Amino acid sequence: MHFGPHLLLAALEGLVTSAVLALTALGLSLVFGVMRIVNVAHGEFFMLGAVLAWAISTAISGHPAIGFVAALVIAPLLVGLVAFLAEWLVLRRLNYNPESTIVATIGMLYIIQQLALTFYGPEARPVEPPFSYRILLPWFGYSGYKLSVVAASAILLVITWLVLTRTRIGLIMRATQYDRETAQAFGIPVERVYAGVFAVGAMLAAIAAVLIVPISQAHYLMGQDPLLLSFIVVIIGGLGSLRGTVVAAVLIGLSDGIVSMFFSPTLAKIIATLVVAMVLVFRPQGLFGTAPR
Amino acid sequence: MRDASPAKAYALHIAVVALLFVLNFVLPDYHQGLFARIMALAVFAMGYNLLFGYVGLLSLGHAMFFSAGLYGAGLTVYHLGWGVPEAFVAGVACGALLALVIGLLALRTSGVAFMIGTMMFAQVFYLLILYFAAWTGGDQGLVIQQASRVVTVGGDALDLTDPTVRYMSALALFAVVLLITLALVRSRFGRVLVAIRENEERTKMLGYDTGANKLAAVVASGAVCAASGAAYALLFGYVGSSFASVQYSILPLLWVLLGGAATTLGPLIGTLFMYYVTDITSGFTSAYLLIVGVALILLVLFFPKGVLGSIRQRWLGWLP
Amino acid sequence: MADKNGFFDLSKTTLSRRTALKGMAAGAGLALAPGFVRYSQAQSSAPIKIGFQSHRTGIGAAYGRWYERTSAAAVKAINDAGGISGRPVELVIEDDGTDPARGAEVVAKFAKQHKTDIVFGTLFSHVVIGSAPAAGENKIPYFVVSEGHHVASTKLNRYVFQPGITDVKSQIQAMAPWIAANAGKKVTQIFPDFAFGYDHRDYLPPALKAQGADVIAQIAIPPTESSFTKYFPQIPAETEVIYHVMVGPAVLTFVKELGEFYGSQRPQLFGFIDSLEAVDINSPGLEFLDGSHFWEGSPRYAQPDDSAAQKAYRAAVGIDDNGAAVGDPKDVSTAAHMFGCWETLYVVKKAMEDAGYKGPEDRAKLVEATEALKEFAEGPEHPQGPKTFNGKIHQCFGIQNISKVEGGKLKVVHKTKIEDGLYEPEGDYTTQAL
Amino acid sequence: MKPLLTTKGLSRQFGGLRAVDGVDFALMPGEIRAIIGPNGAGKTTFVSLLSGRVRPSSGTIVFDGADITAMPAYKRVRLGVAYTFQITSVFANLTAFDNVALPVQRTLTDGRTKGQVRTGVMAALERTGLAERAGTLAAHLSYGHQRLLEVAMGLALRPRLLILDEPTQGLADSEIDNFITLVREIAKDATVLLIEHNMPVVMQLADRITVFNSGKILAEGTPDEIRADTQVQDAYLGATHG
Repeated sequence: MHFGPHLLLAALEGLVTSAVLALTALGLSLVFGVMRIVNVAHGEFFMLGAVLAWAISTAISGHPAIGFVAALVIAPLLVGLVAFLAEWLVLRRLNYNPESTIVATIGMLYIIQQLALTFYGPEARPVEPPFSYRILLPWFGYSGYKLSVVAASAILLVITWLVLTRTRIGLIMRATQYDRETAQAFGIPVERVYAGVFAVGAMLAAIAAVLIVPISQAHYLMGQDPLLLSFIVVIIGGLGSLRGTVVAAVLIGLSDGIVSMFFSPTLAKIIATLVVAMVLVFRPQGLFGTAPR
Repeated sequence: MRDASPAKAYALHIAVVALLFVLNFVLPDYHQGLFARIMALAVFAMGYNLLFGYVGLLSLGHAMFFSAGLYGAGLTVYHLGWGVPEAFVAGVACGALLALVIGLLALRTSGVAFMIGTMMFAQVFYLLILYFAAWTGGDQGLVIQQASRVVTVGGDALDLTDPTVRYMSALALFAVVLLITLALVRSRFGRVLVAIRENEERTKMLGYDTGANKLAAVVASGAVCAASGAAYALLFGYVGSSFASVQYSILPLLWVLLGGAATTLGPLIGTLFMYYVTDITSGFTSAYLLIVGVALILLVLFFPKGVLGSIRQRWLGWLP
Repeated sequence: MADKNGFFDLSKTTLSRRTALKGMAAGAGLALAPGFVRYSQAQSSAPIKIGFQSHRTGIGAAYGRWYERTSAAAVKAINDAGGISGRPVELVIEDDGTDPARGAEVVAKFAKQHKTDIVFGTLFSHVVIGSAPAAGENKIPYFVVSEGHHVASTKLNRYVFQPGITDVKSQIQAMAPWIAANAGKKVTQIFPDFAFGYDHRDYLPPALKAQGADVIAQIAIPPTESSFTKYFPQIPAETEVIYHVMVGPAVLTFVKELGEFYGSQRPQLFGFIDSLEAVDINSPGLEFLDGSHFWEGSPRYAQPDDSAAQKAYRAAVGIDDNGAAVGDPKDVSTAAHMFGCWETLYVVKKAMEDAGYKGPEDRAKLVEATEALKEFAEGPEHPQGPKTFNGKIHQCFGIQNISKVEGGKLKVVHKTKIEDGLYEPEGDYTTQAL
Repeated sequence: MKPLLTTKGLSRQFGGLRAVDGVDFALMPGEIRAIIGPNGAGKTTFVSLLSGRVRPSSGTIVFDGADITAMPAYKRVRLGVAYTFQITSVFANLTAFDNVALPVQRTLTDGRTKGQVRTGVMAALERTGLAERAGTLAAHLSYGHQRLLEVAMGLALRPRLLILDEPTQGLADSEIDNFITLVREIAKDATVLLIEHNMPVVMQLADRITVFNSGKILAEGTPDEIRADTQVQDAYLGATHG
C-alpha cells in the first residue's frame, strides 16, 4: 500500500484507540485527581462494563441496535453501583490512605475478575454492533462503526467537560480536588462527593468498554491493558487536566498506530513505549501540568 | 528507641533464620519445596521493600530487576555454559547495572510519575525479552538443565535440584539479605533513606545529596531483586518472560504491603501469607482468586500497616 | 482428593530427610505422632492417581475447561471398562493459572503432596516448559497435550511426553503441500510474536519451498495487541494466501478486522483453528470466513463419514454435531485439541499395563514402557485417527484435517497422511539417565 | 575583615512578581544579623536563595570567597550554610535523637564510630535542653520543643552561617529568653542570620539589622540606627508601633 493511504489507515486506527482510551483515562483521572488514590481496579470496571454489555445485549432479542443501546445505558449504571458500594464498604474505611487503597483495589481486581470468570466464563464473546456499515475507501475498507465510536467518545468528552466546568456539581468536584479540608469547611459533603466521583470514574470506563465490545470482544482478562494505558495517559497528560488527558490519549493512540508503519510490530511497541517513557522522564509534570518551582 | 534494643532485634532475626533452618527437616516434602521458593521470592520482596518501605519510592517496574537477574544468570548458563557462582554474580551485576541506568532516568521524577515511569521501562524490558526471542526463548522461556545446576564446592558436587541443597541455598541467600537489610536500616545510610522518605527537602538542607542516596538505594534494591531472580533461575531451572510482566511488579508491592512496609521481616511474612492463601484455597475451590481478594481487603481493613507494621505499632515498638 | 491440604498432616512426609534429625528434640516429638510411619505401597485396589494440571484461570481458561471435561469423560470410560490394571483411576486437579511459575509448583505439589502417579494435562507451551524441570527433578512422568514442538525438540527432559497430539512442526509440514496445490503459491504469514507463532514462522517457509511455493511476507503481531487493522497494509498486494494463526481473546477481532479491510476482494485464507477454538464460527463479523480453510486436529463439526469411535467419543465428552456442549449451543468446545486428553489417558493406560506399573517406584519403568510404544490404532481409544509414536523424541504423529467453512460449518475437505508430517528427529531422550 | 557572604544584584521572579529584586548584601563573620520587613517583603525568598532552596533568576552569591550561585543546596550545607525552616519541619516519625543524628553523622568525616554520633547528638540536645527527650518521637514533642529541635539540628551541622527563619514563632515568653541565650552562645563560633518578627528579640540580639521592603533592601544599620530611620518607621515600624 502507498504511504498516504497507509498513514490514513494508521491515523484512523489511532483515533479509535485514542477515543476509547480518553474516556477510560478520564475516569481514572477523576478518581486520581479528586480522591488522590490509585485505583488498580479501574481496568476491571472496564471489563465489567464489557461483560455486562454482552449479557444485556444477548438477553434482548430484536435488532442488534436495541440490545446495544440498552447495554450502553444499563451496563454503566450497574458498574457505577458496584463502584459506589466498593467505595462505601471499603475505601471509605481506609480513609483513602494511598497505600492501603492500592492493596484494597488489588483485592477488588481479583474479586471482580474471579466473579467474571465464574459467571461469565473464560471465552471471548462478541457483541453485535448496532449497525455494520463498511465505508469503502479507494484503497481499503473501513468499519463505519469504528468512526461512530470516535464521534460518540468526543460527544461524551464534551459533555463531561461541560459538567465539570459549567455546573454546580463540577464546581463542587473541583473544589474538593483543590483542597479537601477547605471544601469540608465550606459545607461540601466530601464523603458523598468521593463516592460519587468513584462511581462516575467507573462508569466512564464502563461506557468506553460498551463502545469497544462490538470491535473487540468481552473477555474476563481484558482489563489490564486499558488500566496500564490509562495510567500512562493520566500522568503524561498531567494530573487533573481534562485537556491534557485527551491530548495524551490522542498522542499515545496515534503514536502507536503511526510508529507501527515504520518498524516491525514488536519493535514499534518498544519504541512507542520508550518514547512515552522519555516524555515522562524529561517532562515529569505532564504535558499540561505546570513546572514546580 | 533506635538504640534501645539492637541485641533484641538481632536475636529475633537469628531466631527466624534458625527456625527456617530447622523447618527444612520438619516440613513435609511439598512444603519444603514451597518454602524454598518463598524464601527466594521473599528476597525479591526485601529488595523491593528497601526502596518502597525505607525510601518511600513506589516503583511498578521491579519485575525488570528480578528478570534481569533471572536472565543474567539463566542466559549465561544456557548460552555460555557458565558455572552457577559466575552466573549468579552475572545476574546480580545485570540487575545492578540496569538499576543504575533506570535510576538515573526515573529519579528525575517522583510520586506517581516515578511509579508510571518505572512501569513503562519495565514494559520495554518485557518487550525486549520477546523481541530477542532467539536468545531468550521469548514467552516460552528456556529450561536450565539439571546438569548445569551443580556447584562444586571443595571437591563436593552440590546439586541445586536436590530438595535440601535447594532449601539451604535459598535459606542462605535469604539469611544474608535479611541480615544485610537489618544492618543497613540500622546504619547511617538507612537513617538517611528514612529521612528522605519522611521529608526529602529537609534532608537536603541537612547537607545530604538526596539524589545520590536515592540512586544508591535504587541500585541496592535492583541488585537484591536481581539476586532473587538469579537464584530463582538457578534453583528452579526455568527462565521465562512471564517473570518480567507487570504482574511480577505488583506482586512484591503486595507482599511488602501485606507483611508491613519498612519492616525487615515483613516481606517474608507477606510472601508466605500470599503463597499459602493461594495454595490452600486453590485446593478446595477454583474460585480462589475471590478468596485472595477478600483476604486482601480484610487484611488492609484490619491491619492497615501490614501484619508486622501493625504489630510494631500496637505492641512491639522495637521491631526493626 | 483425600489430601488436598496436608500441610499439617505429617503422615505425608518421607523419612529420608528426617533421619538427619534423629535424636533432635523436634524429630523425637514428631516420630511419636500417630501415622508417622510412611504408608506402605498402595494396595492393588487403591486408585491410580493422575495429577491434572489445568488452566482453570488465566489466559488459557477457555481451553482448560474443555480439557477437564474431556479428561473426566475419558477417566469415566476407562473406569467403566475396569480401570488400569484393574485399579480405578482418579483425577486430582490443580489450577496452574496458565502461569509457568505456578505450573512448576503444581507439578511439585502433585509429586510430593498429592503423591499422584503421574502428572498430565496442560496446553500452553510456556507452562509446559516452565513445569518440565519440576517434573524431571521429581522424576514424575509428565504427559502434556500442548501440540508445541518443545517436547519433540528434545530440549526438555526424559520425563516429558506428548503422545496424544501431533506437534506443530509436523502439522505445518503436513499442511504445506495442500496449501501450495490448492490455495496459492505466494503466502503471507500473520502470527503472534511469541513462541507459538515462531514454530509457524520457522517451519512453514521451508515446508512451502519444498512444494514450490513461497512465503513472501511474515507479520509478527505483538502479544499485547488488541487491534490489528494497522498491520494489514504490510500484506503485499500480490499475496495469494494469507496464512494466519493467532491465539488469545483478540483473535475474533483479528478476523473481523481482516474482513472489514478486504471485504469480498480477499486473498485465499488459510488458518489454524487455534484462532477460533471455543469461538462460535457463526459469531457476528465472521461471515467473512466463509469459503476459507482451517487446520483442525480433530473436526469440530460432526462429519458424514465419522467413525463409530468418533461418534462414541463425541457422545462421551458431551458435544453435539456442531461441536458445542450438549444443551448449550453457545458453549463451543476446543475440539481440535482436546481429543488429545482422551487419547493421552489411553496411552497412559497402555503404558502402565505394559510396564506392570504398581506405584511411584515403577515410574522409571513407566517411562521406558511409554518410550517402547510404536503405534496407536484408530478406534475407541484413539478416535481422532491412527498415530505413530517416536519413543526417542516422545512425540506422536497423526493425521491432520483441512476443513472449509461452508454455510457456517466446518467441512473436512482433506485428510493428510501420517507420513506427510514425519521429520528427522532432533535428538534422543532415551540417552538421558532416568 | 572580608565579608563571609555577599550577594550582587540577586533577583528572583515568580511569574510577574519580583520577590527579590537586585539585592546587594554583605554579612561579616561572627555577627548576628536580623532581617526584618513587612509580610511579602521577600525575606524568606531571600534566605531561600542563600541556602540554595530556590534558584536565583539573576545575580550572584559569594560565600567565603567562592561563588556558590549555581551550587546545589546540599553542597552549601556542607560548606557551612545551615538553614532552619520557618514552618517546623522536623522528622515527625523519627525520635529526637534520630533527628539530630542525621546532621551529626553528616559532619563526621573521620572516626565514624557509633559512639561519636551519640556524643555529638547528645551534645546538641543538651545545648537546646532536649537531652531528656532524646527517645521521644518528634511528633510527640510540644511545639516549642519542636522549634528547639529544629535549632538543635541546625547546630549539629556545625555551621559557619546559621540561617534561622522566624525561630521564636510560637514560643512562650519564658522559652524566648532561653532562646536568646542560646543564639548568643551559637554566635560565639558562627555567624547568625535570622528573620524575625518579634521586635524585642531583634533589638536584643542583632548586631545589625537589614530591612526589606518589596524585594529590596530599604535600610541597613545597627538597631539604634534602624530605630531612628524615618523611612523604616514609615514603611514598617510605624505600622507596628503606631
